[in-house]
Amino acid sequence: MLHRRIYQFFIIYLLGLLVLFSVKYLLDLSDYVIPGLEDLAQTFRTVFLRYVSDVVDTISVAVIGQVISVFMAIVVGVLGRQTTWFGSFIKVAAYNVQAYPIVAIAPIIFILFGDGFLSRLLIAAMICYFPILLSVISIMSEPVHDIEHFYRVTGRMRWQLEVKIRAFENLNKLTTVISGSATLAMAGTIVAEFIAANAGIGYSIRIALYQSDLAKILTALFLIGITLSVYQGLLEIAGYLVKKGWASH
Amino acid sequence: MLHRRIYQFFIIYLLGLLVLFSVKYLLDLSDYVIPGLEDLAQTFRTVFLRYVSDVVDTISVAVIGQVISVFMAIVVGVLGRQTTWFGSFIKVAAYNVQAYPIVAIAPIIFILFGDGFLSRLLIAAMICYFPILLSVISIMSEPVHDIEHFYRVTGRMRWQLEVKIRAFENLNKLTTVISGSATLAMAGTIVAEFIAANAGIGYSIRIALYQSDLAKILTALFLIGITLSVYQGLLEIAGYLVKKGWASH
Amino acid sequence: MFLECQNINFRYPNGSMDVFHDLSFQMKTPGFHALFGPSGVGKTSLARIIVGDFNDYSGVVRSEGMQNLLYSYNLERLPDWSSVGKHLEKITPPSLRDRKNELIASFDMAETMRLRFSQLSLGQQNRVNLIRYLLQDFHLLIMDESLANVDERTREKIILGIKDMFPDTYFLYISHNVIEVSKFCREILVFRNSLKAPQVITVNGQDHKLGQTVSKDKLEQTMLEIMHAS
Amino acid sequence: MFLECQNINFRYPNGSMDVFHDLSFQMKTPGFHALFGPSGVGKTSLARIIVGDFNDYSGVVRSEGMQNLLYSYNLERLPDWSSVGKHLEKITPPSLRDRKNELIASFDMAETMRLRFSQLSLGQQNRVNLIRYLLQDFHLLIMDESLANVDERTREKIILGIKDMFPDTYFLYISHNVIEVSKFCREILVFRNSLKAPQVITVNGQDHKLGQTVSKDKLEQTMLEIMHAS
Amino acid sequence: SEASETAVYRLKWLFNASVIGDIYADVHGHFKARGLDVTVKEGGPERDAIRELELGYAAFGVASADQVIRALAKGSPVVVIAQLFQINPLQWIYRSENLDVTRVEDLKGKVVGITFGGNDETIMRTLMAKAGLTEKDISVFSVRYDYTPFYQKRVDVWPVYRNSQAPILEKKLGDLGESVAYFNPAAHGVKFVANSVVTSKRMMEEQADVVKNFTSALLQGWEEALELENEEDVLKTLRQFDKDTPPDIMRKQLVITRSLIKPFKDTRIGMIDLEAWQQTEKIMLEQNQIPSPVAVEKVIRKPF
Ligand SMILES: Nc1ncnc2c1ncn2[C@@H]1O[C@H](COP(=O)(O)OP(=O)(O)OP(=O)(O)O)[C@@H](O)[C@H]1O
Ligand SMILES: Nc1ncnc2c1ncn2[C@@H]1O[C@H](COP(=O)(O)OP(=O)(O)OP(=O)(O)O)[C@@H](O)[C@H]1O
Ligand SMILES: [Mg+2]
Ligand SMILES: [Mg+2]
Repeated sequence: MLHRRIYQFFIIYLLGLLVLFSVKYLLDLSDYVIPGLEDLAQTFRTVFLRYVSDVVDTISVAVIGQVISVFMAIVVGVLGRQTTWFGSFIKVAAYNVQAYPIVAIAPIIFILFGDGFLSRLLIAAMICYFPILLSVISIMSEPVHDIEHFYRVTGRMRWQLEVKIRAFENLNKLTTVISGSATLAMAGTIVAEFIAANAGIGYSIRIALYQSDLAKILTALFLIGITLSVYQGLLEIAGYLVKKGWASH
Repeated sequence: MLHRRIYQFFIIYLLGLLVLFSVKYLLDLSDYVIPGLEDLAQTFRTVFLRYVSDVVDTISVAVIGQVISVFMAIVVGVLGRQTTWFGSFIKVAAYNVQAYPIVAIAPIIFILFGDGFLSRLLIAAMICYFPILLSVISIMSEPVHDIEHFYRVTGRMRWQLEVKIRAFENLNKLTTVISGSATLAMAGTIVAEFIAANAGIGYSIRIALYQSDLAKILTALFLIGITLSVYQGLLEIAGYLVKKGWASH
Repeated sequence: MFLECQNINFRYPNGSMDVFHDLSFQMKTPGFHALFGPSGVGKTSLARIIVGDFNDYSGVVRSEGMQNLLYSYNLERLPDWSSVGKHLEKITPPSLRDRKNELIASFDMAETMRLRFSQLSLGQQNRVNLIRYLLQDFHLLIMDESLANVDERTREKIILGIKDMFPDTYFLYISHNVIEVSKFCREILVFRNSLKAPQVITVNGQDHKLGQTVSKDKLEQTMLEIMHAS
Repeated sequence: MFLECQNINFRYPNGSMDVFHDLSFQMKTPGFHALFGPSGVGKTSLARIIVGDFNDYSGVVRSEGMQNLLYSYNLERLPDWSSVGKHLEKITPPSLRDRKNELIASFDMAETMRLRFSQLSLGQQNRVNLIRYLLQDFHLLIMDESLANVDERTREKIILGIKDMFPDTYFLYISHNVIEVSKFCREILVFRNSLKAPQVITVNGQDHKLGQTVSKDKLEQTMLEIMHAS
Repeated sequence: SEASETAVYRLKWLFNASVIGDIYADVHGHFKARGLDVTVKEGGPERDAIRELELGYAAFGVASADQVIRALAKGSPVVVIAQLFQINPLQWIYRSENLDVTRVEDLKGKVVGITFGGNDETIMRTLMAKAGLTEKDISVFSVRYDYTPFYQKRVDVWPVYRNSQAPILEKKLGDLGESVAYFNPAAHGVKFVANSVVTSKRMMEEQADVVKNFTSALLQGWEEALELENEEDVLKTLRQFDKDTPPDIMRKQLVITRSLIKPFKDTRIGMIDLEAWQQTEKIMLEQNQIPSPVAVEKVIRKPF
């Protein structure tokens, strides 16, 4: 499963390069628009080690960001699952946070939280949490009648139990979405670094962009992709284990 | 439902302002850091009309972007639902697209698609599609045994039917996610405008940021929020009608 | 303690025909009663009207002295995250521990307690679901085909056990088995289609109890009465 | 055309006891046959082994001359996006149009055709599901409690109808009703628990058909045989 | 003394040659020598030193003149204590083979890159107004951060920072045999002040000596960083902070930075060009970027 993900990523990356190089040669674009293969290889060798450590830095923040996001999404999803005034209010609030482009509220975040680790983490989590939230809300607001009936009519239904039942019945969906959201945590962290940090691959990408160095960006994309494939694969394995552990004995 | 969303948005926005103003008066900050009420009102009056037309511009792109996203997500989700090599390949590809911060691949997009409407739409759709995709994949890869059994054992199962069954059984979840993704389409469009466009509210936000004009940004956020609440509310109503129309006679 | 329905009229919001037309009946003594009638006649609908699941009917449903009316049906499931034994433990008040073990034994379910719900056969699922309802505090329990997928011998044992353990409680047993209904139930509400008046006719059953013998003749007479009623 | 199982041994991957131990039987003539036995004994499991749903059993399942083995069960649902009538239309080959109408009539389902599946009563759901299987091309159809929630009178009509329409096909009917099984089935595989050998005993039923009369004595004898077997 | 004052110094942009003096002062202990414990923090597009001054996240910072003037217009208690760039590094690059912009009028009919909302827009508009050009005379291209449109020759003149991006572009084009030239607004009478060092009024009043010590340490750092004989050492220092710029480019960046910060031998680094500040304010007023005059000269504290 894991190594399949990795070599599939290789195929995709190579396909991407192929498209770029085709465009380059078809339109006869110069090396400064799209770098040549040699240039790319050269850049790759030069920045490889440094970028690897940047990506490691980024992924560690992403992991924390994802944990926070999942937590936030579950809290908000559980609160917002009800069709009550309060539930809908929470939902409107949660949706609004997402609607604002992060760059627009970044100044406000910096004002309120300073420019430390906290702001960065918050930005990463804000980008990542929403898709999980959508799924959590959609799952949490749909009753599983055949199971819930008993608890409801006997007055045993507590919100914890309701959440547990719906989560369990949709375990596959939840694990798919949560492991899929790794991607968003990574993207979120990179954006946060891009805006605010002075470390991580997002920061390196900003510099490369600033220097208009597409070869460096392609290298960064390669490293991000491969790291993510591994992380994603590991999460899927973890999700599989959770399902196995919870669902059967 | 719709007007509830709107006044709930007002409450949230006012709460946000309250926090900002509290910070302002507690720390005795100048209008430059956090604009005063007067300044805000003044800015509001000045830019209101212009920003309204910007937001209208943005939302119309967002609507198209969302339609494309939903379409993309469904296509990819349907292809990626299988546990085959191809399914997993599609998934890896789809996930990778998302992992890369849009700013990093924007130059490549501009090279491939020029910097007109198409690139903007693509960027908006790329930001919006992923969360829908996650839900679609998670729904599409889970069989509904009690319904599918018959079609499977009688050799009548086609992928269209499988997709139809799973979509129908999860109609609530799908409509929640799709109408929720309006938010993402809006955010995606604003980001695209921020990066690339010279129209739309994202573009206006960029200028306001250059000028460190928080009052303008707050005005923009207000208009974005209220427009989104309306759009979101309309989508929910549409979702409700779809459910009613498809599910009962 | 009694249960009474007066002139119930009911139609599903999107249905085209009345399910009930001026349906009335009374049930004044506790015991094991039945709802009987052809498939589609409205047994489930009436059950849900009685427990208050629907409220767009006209007429009066009165239940005096009954606070807890429970409705159980055969498609219910237990969550699969722990064994059915653990689930039963969890929903059993401490004072009913012994009752729980008694029920498990009388339902022939001792061996399946360590399994999860999804690992049970259909009839086992039916039984474990019914057990948990019997461990609740109730004055009336409606069993909507709750034992439909259990074999006859076990079913008999279960019904006799329940009657023995809960002599003063109301049960409404929905089943398609005439013999069973005639043999074990006290009053049998026989449903006819909504065009006939009255829509239900009450037939007295044999109310067979543990340790008694049943008169074959009387049983056949009850069955005949039911046949005629419907 | 025949169906045979030889020395089937089977245990669920996470089960602790064998469901089948050296189970063998043969079924050489087409007709309406039954699987009978207490709840939890393994009827459903055997059915699914026969149609090939499981493959971690030992022993041999042979079905000569039977290409299409279908398994249907009582919890199946039809999609709710159109009326059950439309669904039936859709899955009926043009050549079987008349058969479809015949079935709908014989199943007493004409009036419910314009409803959606979720608007049907349980017994109606059972029936419409069975109808669609009968419109398929099959040599063996297993009906796992497919009529469990239908009233006896309708059930009888249905069974007689099926036997009349499909004289040369194999049916395996899973039911908990001794009388019914004894009366309508040709061969009855009576299951005993996996510690007894042989695990199944074949009892011949009365194989009652449309227009025939049943001898009460013979029926009782069959029922007795079944009781003794299990 | 041992009891050192801690202070955060927030830069405007990323670590690169254009902030070498700031880094140099830190690395070579000029702050420490004056009893200050200064943390130099990178800037970025989303950073605003003036806000941080007010919020107390920073004690000193770098801000562009238009930022300062805007902040003043909104009542921010900001004070300018030194002007780093004597010549605004924001200029327009163009390919010199088929274009020669000696007068503003030469832009007529050309595709001109402008960052809407950015300083370059303000400057270009001022230039055009001076030369009597209107929007109809040129075609404006909305600039974003990547240079592809310029590479692809879809845009004729493109705004760049002369001392950071320009050498990179120049090299890229040079590799393929293309030569470039720059259009410098200052040469056409528009002096729009760029980066300067700022602090808060409160710092000025309550910790005047800290401000004084900071300023002199910083300017010493800049002086030394731009000394020709220190060049190798300076580049070495810079490489520790900026790992992405190739050495040859970095050297060019340094040379250009020197020419913008210390254009003449006798320029004292940090010197404030009051007239340029006033012109900047006037331009902003004319373009309605501020509602009324702010009298920028009142908040300027000459460093010496
Ligand atoms: N949601 C619904 N909408 C419309 N009609 C319905 C709905 N549910 C049930 N009906 C109809 O109401 C009638 C009574 O249904 P009900 O389920 O009460 O029957 P029942 O007596 O319980 O039958 P069974 O023995 O088959 O379970 C049926 O004819 C059915 O078609
Ligand atoms: N997935 C499973 N895992 C473990 N054990 C199982 C599983 N499914 C069924 N069993 C066990 O296997 C035995 C046979 O089950 P099966 O469903 O075949 O019984 P059945 O004869 O169909 O009973 P019923 O009449 O109640 O439907 C039961 O004792 C059951 O507990
Ligand atoms: Mg019913
Ligand atoms: Mg079974």
